[in-house]
Amino acid sequence: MRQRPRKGVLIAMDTLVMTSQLPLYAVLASALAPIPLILAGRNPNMREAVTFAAGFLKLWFVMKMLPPVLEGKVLEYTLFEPVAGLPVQFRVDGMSMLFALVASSLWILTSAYAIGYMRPLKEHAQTRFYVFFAFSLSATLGVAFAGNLLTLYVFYELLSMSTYPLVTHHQDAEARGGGRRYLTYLLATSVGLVLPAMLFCYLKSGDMTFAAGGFLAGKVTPTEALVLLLMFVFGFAKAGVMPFHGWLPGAMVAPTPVSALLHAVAVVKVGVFCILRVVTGVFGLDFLEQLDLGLVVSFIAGFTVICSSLIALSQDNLKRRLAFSTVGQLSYIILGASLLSDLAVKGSMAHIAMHAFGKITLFFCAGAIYVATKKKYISDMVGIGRRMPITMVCFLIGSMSVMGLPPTGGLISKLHLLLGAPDSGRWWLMLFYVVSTLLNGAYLLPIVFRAFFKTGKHFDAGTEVQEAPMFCLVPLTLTAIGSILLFFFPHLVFELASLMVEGS
Amino acid sequence: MDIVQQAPILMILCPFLGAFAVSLAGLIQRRWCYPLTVLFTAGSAYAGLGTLIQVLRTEGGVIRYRMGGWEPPFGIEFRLDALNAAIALMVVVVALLVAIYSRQTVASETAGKEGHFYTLFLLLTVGVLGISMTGDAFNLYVFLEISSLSSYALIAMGRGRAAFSCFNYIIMGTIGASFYLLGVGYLYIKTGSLNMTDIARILQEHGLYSSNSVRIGFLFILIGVWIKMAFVPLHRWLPNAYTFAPSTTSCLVAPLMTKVSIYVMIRIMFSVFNPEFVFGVGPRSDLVVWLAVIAMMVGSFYALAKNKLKMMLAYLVIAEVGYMVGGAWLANATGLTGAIFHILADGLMTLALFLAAGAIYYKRKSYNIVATKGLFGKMPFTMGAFAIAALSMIGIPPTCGFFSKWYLISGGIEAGHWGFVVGLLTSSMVNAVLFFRILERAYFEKPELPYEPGRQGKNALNFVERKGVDEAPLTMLAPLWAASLGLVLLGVYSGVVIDFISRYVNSVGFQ
Amino acid sequence: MLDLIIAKFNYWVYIVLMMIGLYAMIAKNNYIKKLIGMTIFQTAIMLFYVSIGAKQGATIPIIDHHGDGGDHGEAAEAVGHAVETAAHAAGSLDPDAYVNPLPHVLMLTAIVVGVATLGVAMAVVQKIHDQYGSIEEDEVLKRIKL
Amino acid sequence: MKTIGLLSVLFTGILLMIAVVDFPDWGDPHSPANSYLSTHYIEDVEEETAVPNMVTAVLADYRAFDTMLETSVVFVAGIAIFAILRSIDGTSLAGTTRRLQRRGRSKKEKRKGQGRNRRDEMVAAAEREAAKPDLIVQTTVRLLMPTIQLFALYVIAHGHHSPGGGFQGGVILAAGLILVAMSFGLENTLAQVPEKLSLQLGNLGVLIFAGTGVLCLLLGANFLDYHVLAAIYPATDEIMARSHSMLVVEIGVGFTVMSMLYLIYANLSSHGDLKKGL
Repeated sequence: MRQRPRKGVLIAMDTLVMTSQLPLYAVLASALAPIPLILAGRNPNMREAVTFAAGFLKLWFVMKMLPPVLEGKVLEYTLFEPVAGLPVQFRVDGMSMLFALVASSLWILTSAYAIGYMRPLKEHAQTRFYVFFAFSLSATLGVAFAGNLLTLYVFYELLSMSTYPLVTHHQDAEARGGGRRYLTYLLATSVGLVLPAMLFCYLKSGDMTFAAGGFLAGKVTPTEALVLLLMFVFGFAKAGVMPFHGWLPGAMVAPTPVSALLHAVAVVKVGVFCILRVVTGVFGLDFLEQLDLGLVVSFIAGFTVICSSLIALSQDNLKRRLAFSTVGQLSYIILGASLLSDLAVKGSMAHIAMHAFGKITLFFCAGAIYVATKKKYISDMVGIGRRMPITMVCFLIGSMSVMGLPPTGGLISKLHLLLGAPDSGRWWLMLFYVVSTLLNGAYLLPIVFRAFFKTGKHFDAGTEVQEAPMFCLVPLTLTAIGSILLFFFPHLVFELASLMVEGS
Repeated sequence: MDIVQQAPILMILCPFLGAFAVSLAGLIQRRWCYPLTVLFTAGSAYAGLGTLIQVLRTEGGVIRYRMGGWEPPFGIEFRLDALNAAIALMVVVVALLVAIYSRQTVASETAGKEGHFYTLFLLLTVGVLGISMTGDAFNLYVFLEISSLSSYALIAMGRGRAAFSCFNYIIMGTIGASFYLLGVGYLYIKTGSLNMTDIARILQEHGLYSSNSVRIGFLFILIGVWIKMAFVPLHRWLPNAYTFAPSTTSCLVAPLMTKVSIYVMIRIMFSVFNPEFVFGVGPRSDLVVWLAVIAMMVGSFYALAKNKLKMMLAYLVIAEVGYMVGGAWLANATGLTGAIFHILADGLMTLALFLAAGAIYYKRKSYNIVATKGLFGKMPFTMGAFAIAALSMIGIPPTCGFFSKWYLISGGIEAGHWGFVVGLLTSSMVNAVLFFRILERAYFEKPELPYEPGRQGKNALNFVERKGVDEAPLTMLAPLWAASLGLVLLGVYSGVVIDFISRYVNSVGFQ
Repeated sequence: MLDLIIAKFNYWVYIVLMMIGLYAMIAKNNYIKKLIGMTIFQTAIMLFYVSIGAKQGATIPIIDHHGDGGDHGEAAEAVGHAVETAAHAAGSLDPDAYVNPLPHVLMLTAIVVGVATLGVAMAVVQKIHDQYGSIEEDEVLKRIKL
Repeated sequence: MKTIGLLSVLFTGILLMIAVVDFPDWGDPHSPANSYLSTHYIEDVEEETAVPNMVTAVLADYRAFDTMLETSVVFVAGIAIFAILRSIDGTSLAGTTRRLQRRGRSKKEKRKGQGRNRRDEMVAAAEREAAKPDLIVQTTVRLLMPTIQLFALYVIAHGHHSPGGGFQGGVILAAGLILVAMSFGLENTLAQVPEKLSLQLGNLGVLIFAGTGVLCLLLGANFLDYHVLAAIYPATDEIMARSHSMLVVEIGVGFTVMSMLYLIYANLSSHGDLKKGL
């Protein structure tokens, strides 16, 4: 195991690490966007142009970092050093890159979608919406680029705070309840579990920089390691591991673009990303394997996978059903990580991207349906395929990706996860995946089936085609196409994922 | 005159001379008081910056200023090191911000007495500043009394129960100050000196640590400052006194008085005495830490039960005192660093919160929590700053509240005092609930004014609800935002500040 | 034991006074009585300090110019100087001949502070009386509750 | 409350008694307190400051900073009492109470109010009686006043050589004024020495003190380091400059103490409305 250099001097000697301001720019691109956004607040077109500009700027910065990262380099930038020897620092490696690419590319699409969603519905306080949207994207990228546990925690909390106004956008009683739940879960777990765990790590190891072999490896007793691991897994409640998943369905009161980006991509993925980081960077796969701690996490995640799928079956509200589906899919990723085999961890990381495209398509579709027909409940959507064929086709593609059927990207990542189980010597963990895939099918496919082949009270044979506005339709088509493209061109994703795994 | 060398005295002379200038100006034209006060506090802040820079540049990090040119044990000296240079700067910055802020509140709440108000305001600043700068134990007492007397008056100028709560404050404050004086007397009788460094030297050289009277003197000083800082169980005077004071007064008194008492405690514990004595033969240190945990709990949970915004904040001050006392008594360097950093952080946090509360009162004419309903719509800027301060109180990065908690919790873990760690985390959670309740009201509900019995009939204020945004004036918003952004900046640059503080902590000599 | 009491009687006196004052401050119901207690309390501390500075057989801390009494006639001054030179020759003034001036100075400050505090407290009591019509703590509390 | 009081008093008392045991005996000339700083003051005071009264020298020079602040404490008290008692809208608090009492009586306390009525009338009659000028008192005060003031000036000016100084003299001056106020009525006295004037004098006093210090600053020495003032006083060396400056400073203290104590009396005795004293 390579000893991790601790101070900046040593890092500079490491040829793999290069200092670069690009990560900072990428984060700032959206963090500073609120200023022009507020200034342009009275002119909607201007405002949304600003959002797009910031989005493309951000994507551009992220793309610029891609070549060096693919060469195996690590980009580093220290923001400030609040604790001596413990800076708030960006370190961009393959894993960060993967997540950052997904988040920043989907932001642009979501911005477009938001226009199509917010304007027809005449939502209030749209400027505030865009402002906090931009903030949360910055926080997401901050998490993605975080070079150590402290930075991770800082941006994790910022994300919770900046998404609160988005979740409670409607400012009614329902939003209030959902928002309260949201913050209660996230704050209680992060302050109550992650913070002490993090401090304990720091005191034990004197370091916090994510290292390929884990900076905690060999410095804590097995019992301590177990307690810490559990504190982290439950503490990052954004990952929605049961029993701390309650906030996710509650947060579905948000406008759909928020649900789509934040609760299928940014927020929840930040949760699993954090757990992945902790497993790989804090403990290290070898160390966990040595202590045989993967199994505990496997069971927690497996339980969540099955349970949430079962709950999803019984939900009639489309967004809630998708939310529970998300809970399950997140635990896929955690389960994959807990297998501690390279293959499965690679699959986990890839699944972050694959699932993001699939799930965001589904949420976009749900929103589009709401915009076009004001329907929220699945029972009201029977026959809707006649009214909105494109949307429902995309919904099908999204469903397939989530289930892991060809020709969508979901298949590839799921295959890795599935094969990871025997690879780690616990082939019977495959059962979780198999059973839940069946359950996924059971709660997603009937929606599509009924939409096309049945007639309901709202949509019968005579329904004319009337899709949602262009701004809604185009993004969801694009994400659906993206899902398919990822099936044919998954190389980039896996290259980035394996960069991280092979580093160890 | 070498202006750099004289910076420490200029820092205190600005508000001191200013007080009399304002007093005279108030006799001629009351309108001049406000700009003069701002001017003099600004001058003091400028000198404070100079002092800090001087401390940074000096070899060894200690500057001494001899009053009257007399050698220290015979004359009085100002002694500035890494510990109090930062605190003194915090004091003047707080005073400056409150001075800028005070324009409307003073004019509306203490109309006709502006001259007197600002005179007392500046003298309070002098007192607090002096406490944080002086190196003479008796001189500290004089400063303590200046600040106490002016704060009594500033508090008693309030309405309602102000006089009643002020009287309790006077009684408790006098007991506290007298106990301090008595303790200093005990040290004087055993050492024959009043200069803190000199006392420390004599105690060391003559091996006086085992003497009963020195120990009891230490205990009396400790109890004295505990009363002054409202440490549980001696906290009963504080909430009423801070609640019923005029809003400018609470803005000035709440961030400064308790924090400076904590500074005195740290100074006495580690500069006059040493850790070995304090944690060896003094009162049991874990007992004090448990008291601190109780303070956190009492403060947080009582705050939860209050429906007056200022009352709630006052109880939070008590909880925060628990943080700092606990941190200082954890008996390790990390905890002490956390406690000192928290003095700075909490000074700013309390300031921001009280400024916001004052702005809300100015516009809504009520401290009831109900009055915060719908304020995100009415006063978006005030509430935005309030939210940042609230996040800092909860301990969300990158605000400074997070980093001070970081050190305090680390200190707790290091000392193996799990009760303190759990207490701190619980108190953070309670803070979260507390502020979230207010923010939620402000965000979700329609603006509404509470029904207050005193408001009916002839006493009713002519309050007219305006439509749309009804924000506090710029002179109030600017300091409020300065304080809130200061919280973030202090968090971001906490590394630099901690570096500076640890110069002192390292000189303390923990094992 | 008796020795302890006699040799240190000044401390016993101040302790008794201080306890009386402290008790009155905490336990008395009447505000003016509390203030009287406060004054006794502070006076006790002043006594304590001043008694620290006492020296057996010493005089007040004013350098004695042997009866010239502030009269700065030349002759007197010459005598004064002569005496002083003698004193200097013997190794300066005898510190045991004068009581310690420092506690007096300190207590002058404390007295002023005491007066100021008392004055402010009296003003506050007047205000309380104006508001609630009483200076008994329990009655005031009753009126606040109403 | 009584039990808490008793317990805390007992606790404090026991602590204090424990401490007494290892205190030096009373009057011990070699106790640490009497042999360290004090020795220096006693031995060197005349050489360093040319003031034979050590208390004055320590007060106004070695620890002059303390004294300056102490003066401002008196000042704070004066301002504070004014600020607390003076009501905001200009009418006195006492007036408000009286109005409240009258209203209360007319409505609620009608039944039991009669006894009170009679008592009030008696009080009013006594007040009228007391308000009448008393010839004997006034004449005595007229005779005494110059002596009192002269003595006060002596106490201030002779503080270098005998017990005395600014505080003592100031208090005597204030006592004289208070005597006048008591015998001639507060309003009459305020007509002679108005509130505004005494406030100005109070300010002036502290400013004289602080100004001396600032002058030292301007001349390049530390605050209150009087020796540089030799440049200003005619024909003095650095030691005598200290002595002279102490006198200046003491005069400042005298001003503040006199005017502020007088103001405190005026405000306290009249409930802050400055109309009728005791």
